[in-house]
Amino acid sequence: MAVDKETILRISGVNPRQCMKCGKCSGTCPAYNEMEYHPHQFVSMVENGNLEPLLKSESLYLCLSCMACVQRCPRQVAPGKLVEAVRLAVVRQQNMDHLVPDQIPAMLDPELPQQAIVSAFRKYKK
Amino acid sequence: MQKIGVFVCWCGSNIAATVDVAAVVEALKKQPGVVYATDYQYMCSASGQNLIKDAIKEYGLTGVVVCSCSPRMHEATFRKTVQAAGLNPYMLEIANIREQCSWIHKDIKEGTEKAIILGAAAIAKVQLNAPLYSQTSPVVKRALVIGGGIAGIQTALDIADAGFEVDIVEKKPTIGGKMSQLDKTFPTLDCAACILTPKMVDAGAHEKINLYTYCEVEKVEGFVGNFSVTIKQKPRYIDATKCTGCGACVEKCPSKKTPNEFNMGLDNRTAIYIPFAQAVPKLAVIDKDACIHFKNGKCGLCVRTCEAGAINYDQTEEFITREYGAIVVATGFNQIKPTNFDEYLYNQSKDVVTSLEFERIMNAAGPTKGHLVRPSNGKQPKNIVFVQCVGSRGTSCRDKSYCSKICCMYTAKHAMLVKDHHPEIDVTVFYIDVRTPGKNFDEFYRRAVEQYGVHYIKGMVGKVEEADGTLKVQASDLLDNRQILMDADMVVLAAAIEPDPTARSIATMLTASMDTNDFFTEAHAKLRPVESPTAGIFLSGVCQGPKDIPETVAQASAAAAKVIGLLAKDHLLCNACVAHSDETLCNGCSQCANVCAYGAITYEDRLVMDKGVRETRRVAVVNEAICQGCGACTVTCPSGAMDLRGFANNQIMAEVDAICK
Amino acid sequence: MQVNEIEKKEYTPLIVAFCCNWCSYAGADLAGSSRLNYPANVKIIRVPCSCRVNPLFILRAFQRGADGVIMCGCHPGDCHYSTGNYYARRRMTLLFSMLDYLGIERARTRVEWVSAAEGAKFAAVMNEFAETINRLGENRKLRDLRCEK
Amino acid sequence: MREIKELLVQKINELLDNGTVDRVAGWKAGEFCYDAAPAVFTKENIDELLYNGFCGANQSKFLVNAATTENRILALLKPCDTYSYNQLVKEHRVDPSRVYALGIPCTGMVDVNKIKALGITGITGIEEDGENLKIATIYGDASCKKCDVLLERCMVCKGKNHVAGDEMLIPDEEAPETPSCADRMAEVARLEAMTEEERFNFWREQLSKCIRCNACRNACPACTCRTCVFDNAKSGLAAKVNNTDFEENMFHIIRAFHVAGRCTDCGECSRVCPQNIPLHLLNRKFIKDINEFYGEFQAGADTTTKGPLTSFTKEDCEPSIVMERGE
Repeated sequence: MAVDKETILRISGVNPRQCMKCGKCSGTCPAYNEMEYHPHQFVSMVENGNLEPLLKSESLYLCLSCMACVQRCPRQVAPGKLVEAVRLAVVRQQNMDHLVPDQIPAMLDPELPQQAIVSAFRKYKK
Repeated sequence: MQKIGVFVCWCGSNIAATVDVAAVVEALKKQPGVVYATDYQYMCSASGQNLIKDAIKEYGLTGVVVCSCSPRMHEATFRKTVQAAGLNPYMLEIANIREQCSWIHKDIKEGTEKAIILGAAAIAKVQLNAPLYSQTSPVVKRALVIGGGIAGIQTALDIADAGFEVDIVEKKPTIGGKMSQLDKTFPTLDCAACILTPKMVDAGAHEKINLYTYCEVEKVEGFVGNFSVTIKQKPRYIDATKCTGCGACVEKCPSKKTPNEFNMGLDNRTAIYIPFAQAVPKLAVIDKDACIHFKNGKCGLCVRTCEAGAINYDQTEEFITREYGAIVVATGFNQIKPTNFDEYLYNQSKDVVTSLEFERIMNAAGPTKGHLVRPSNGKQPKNIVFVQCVGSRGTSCRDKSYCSKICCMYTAKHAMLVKDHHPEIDVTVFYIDVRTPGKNFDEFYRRAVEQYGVHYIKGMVGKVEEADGTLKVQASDLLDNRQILMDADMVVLAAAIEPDPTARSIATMLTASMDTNDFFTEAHAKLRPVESPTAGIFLSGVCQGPKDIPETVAQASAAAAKVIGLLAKDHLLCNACVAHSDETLCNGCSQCANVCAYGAITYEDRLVMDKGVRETRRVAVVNEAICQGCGACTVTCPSGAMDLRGFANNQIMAEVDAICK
Repeated sequence: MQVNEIEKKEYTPLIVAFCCNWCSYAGADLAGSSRLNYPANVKIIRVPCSCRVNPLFILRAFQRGADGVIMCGCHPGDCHYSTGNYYARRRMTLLFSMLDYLGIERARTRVEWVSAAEGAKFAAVMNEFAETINRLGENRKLRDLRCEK
Repeated sequence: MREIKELLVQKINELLDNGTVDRVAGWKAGEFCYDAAPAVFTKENIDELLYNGFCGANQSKFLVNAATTENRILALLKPCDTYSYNQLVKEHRVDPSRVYALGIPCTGMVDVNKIKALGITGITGIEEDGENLKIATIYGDASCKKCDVLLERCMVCKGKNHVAGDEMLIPDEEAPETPSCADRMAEVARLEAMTEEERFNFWREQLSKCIRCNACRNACPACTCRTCVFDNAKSGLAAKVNNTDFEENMFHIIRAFHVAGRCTDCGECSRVCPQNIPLHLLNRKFIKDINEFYGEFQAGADTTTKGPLTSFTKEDCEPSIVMERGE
């Protein structure tokens, strides 16, 4: 796959070099245990250009986009935006092969958090 | 026409890498008045300076231009050099081709071209230089220390021991500062009070030290050697000459609901109070806002109780004006209240405390008499979590950008003290980095880990929640790559420290500069760390930047040494670059006197010979010992009678012309 | 390298910056020691205080070929001489307003307060000012034709 | 006016006779009656004193050199002249103990150029007639509306009250009303509203007329330097002529700046300019800015208040206000 670090940085607008590796993002993440790669690892792996494992990882779709990590990061690195950017990079590569809003069922489980619906749009809407 | 020598410094590769020094020498040789030009690797070295001295003698130079680093760095050095060779020190100009040329440009052609222009401007200026001579001004042999914490106390003691009078101005009712609130001190674990209170007593009893407690600096005028400071004495409503500090009034006072500042608001105090048992001076003070008498004119219990008759409700603010030769700033710090950090539940849970609050809980003289209990229920905690770097090292608006420096060590101390008293309590420290540069510091931290079994986990706490009377701490363990959710009975936040909020207004009064974090700026980051760039203003303690007690005390003594050096002189050499008025041009209009901040300009009737006429005229006269050389008067003067030596109108215009060629 | 190789090619604007010794000149030094770039056509003249800057100097710079003139001093309230920059602020406000009134491009003159700690701000200000002057091009309205080479 | 003149002569004689003063600074007719120029009179030639609608010249400046003797000199000050007088006293250029300042009323001075522009020539006298002026000429009598021919200064008169004076010829309350028929800042505002290019062209056209005769400087009551910077070889500015456009600009910018905050807006600069350059618009620009930026200020209103350029407030606007003002 031809996704490079610059693309991710451009999409996300994040500068991972600002990270001081405090791990508050992972400390705060509600989906931590579901994710193979945790928020702080996203930051470090993008910075190191180690994108292959991330692009393939299920973790991309397990992030709730709750943005708690973005809000609490003391260095304003915004790991959530990086996750989002990697996800977008994958989605864009899939050549429009993704959900459109119409495909989201009209009736949803009332227990489903609002955030998840918004997340679905974020993930699948171009 | 001057005979000018030009000396171009390589500064190793600092200049030579981006400026072709040989080309600069060649180009400047052709400038009018230049009789000699050369380059050398390090002009400021002994051999470089000798090169200048030799050339002055050999070529009979009357003016010298050194193309080197900033004049703020070595102007004084080279002035001494030319003086040693018999020239007036003010026959020197520096072209700043390092900070303002080689260091900011990468292209050698660009750098060389600019260096030549800067050199030419300096040559144009030195053409018009004239020998200048300094006046002297007497030094008032008394120092003022602003702030009575450990920094201020140490500075004052050292100055006083050298035989000079010192006044300490402290805004609180007692000296002692933050250190008086601490329990034990790292890395030796000796008790803060045991080492501080003797110094407080010494300061209070020293015949050369005068304490102005419950006072604030109101106004500062003057300049190095001759400051005039107005101090505001806030009313204590207690006659300090009568109060014995017996505390009977405190016992009787019925207003008991004011949060006790000394215990970080963890318990309450009365309206009339003595801050703490070892306070110096040990005097009661009435908190007017809490006192019943000031609310409704009744009560008066303290008056009836006080056998010494020291209570005086009619006291008002008093202003004292004194002269000082030097001023030391020791305004200290505060720990931030982490109220903006909702994720740590500081606002919601009593069991989430700052480290300074924890310090009071641990202190035998504190609100819990030293018993380690949870503020919420008074029971001993089973497990305690420490969170480091709260509000430090961040870039968002709620964070301080700097490292608060002391938190790693005091957190290790807290962890160790908890374990020492109660080995059964589980102690966990969440850290980002453990920073222990200092003598015996890393050993101290390792003892916490190895000997006391404190759990150190690398990773920041993400959030704290409260459930069923305990705190749930969620964090990541970056080394084990797992997320932790653990119970804690108490969470201690190592909140950032910040300069005292009063420092900003004091800096303005002193015209001492501050950085963006409101720490005082030092005159040179490495070589003049205890002096402010404003002459006669010195820095002691955390007001200059975060530091621990040993460093604070070291800096306090260093500042004292600088002050003693200043006060030991009877006279100071004044600035030679002062204003002067051409009496034949002066209209006597007084506009210059209106803008002079120092009152250095007076008007005299003088016999003046102008255009062949001799007449008595009212003309401006500059007191050269008082003039600081700002130049405000020179621009105000419409006739151009007022000019500034060293920065004369024609000199600056010559520089403009050279640059714009 | 030969000096005569260094010759002016196309037009590069010339900017004269008057910096007070205590704050802005030190800020410029800090920009230097932090290795923060700003254009080489910015030339600094050191004055003890912003209140030393005579309107004459500014006109003189334009006369001799400067394309932009900027004055930097301590932030109001932080003047080393207590009050110098307050006077400078009034003088420059009125002078710049007058130049504007005479139809001189107002963006050619500027005042910025730069403290000794603001090296980054100094570099940023100079970069931005140089860009503004680049956009305005050569100063023709306030130049003395005799000074043209 | 005639009654005032009679009162004035009576008062002057009284002051000369009782030894209060030994000289009088007043106006004297030149070759033509409208050429009234400042002059110093003694008992011997006091009957040559003139006071009519052409006596616009500001007396106060001449006191700088005239009021230097033991004996006091009588200064005849119109209401607006007292502002300049105060400013000079404030700057210690005139010693008030050597002057006997007599406040005299004024109902507006005329600009002879404006009368001539109406086609009235050969003027031999002038008399007020309500809102009109009766003008005697060698070709017979003519008349015109007063407000059409007033001096610029009088169009925006500061009022009938004197702000200084040892004595008033008649109390200000009883003095005749003064004219005021224009907005002082209208022309400045009009220029400000122009585009930069238009303003530049306007001033180039005006200032390029300057022949550097120095009349503006010599008449200006604020320009009292013993040696002007433009005459001082050491200042780096000295020049006898304007060699280039730049020097034309430079001379007038620096002159306006030197009197900024001190200029009372007496308008002498424009009145005496032989090239009719509206120099007062430069001074008024400074006055307008000062009033807008730092609060209303009238130079010479008293002898103690510090001027706007020798004072400040911590809350003063930043110079960037110039940039922020709309084009």
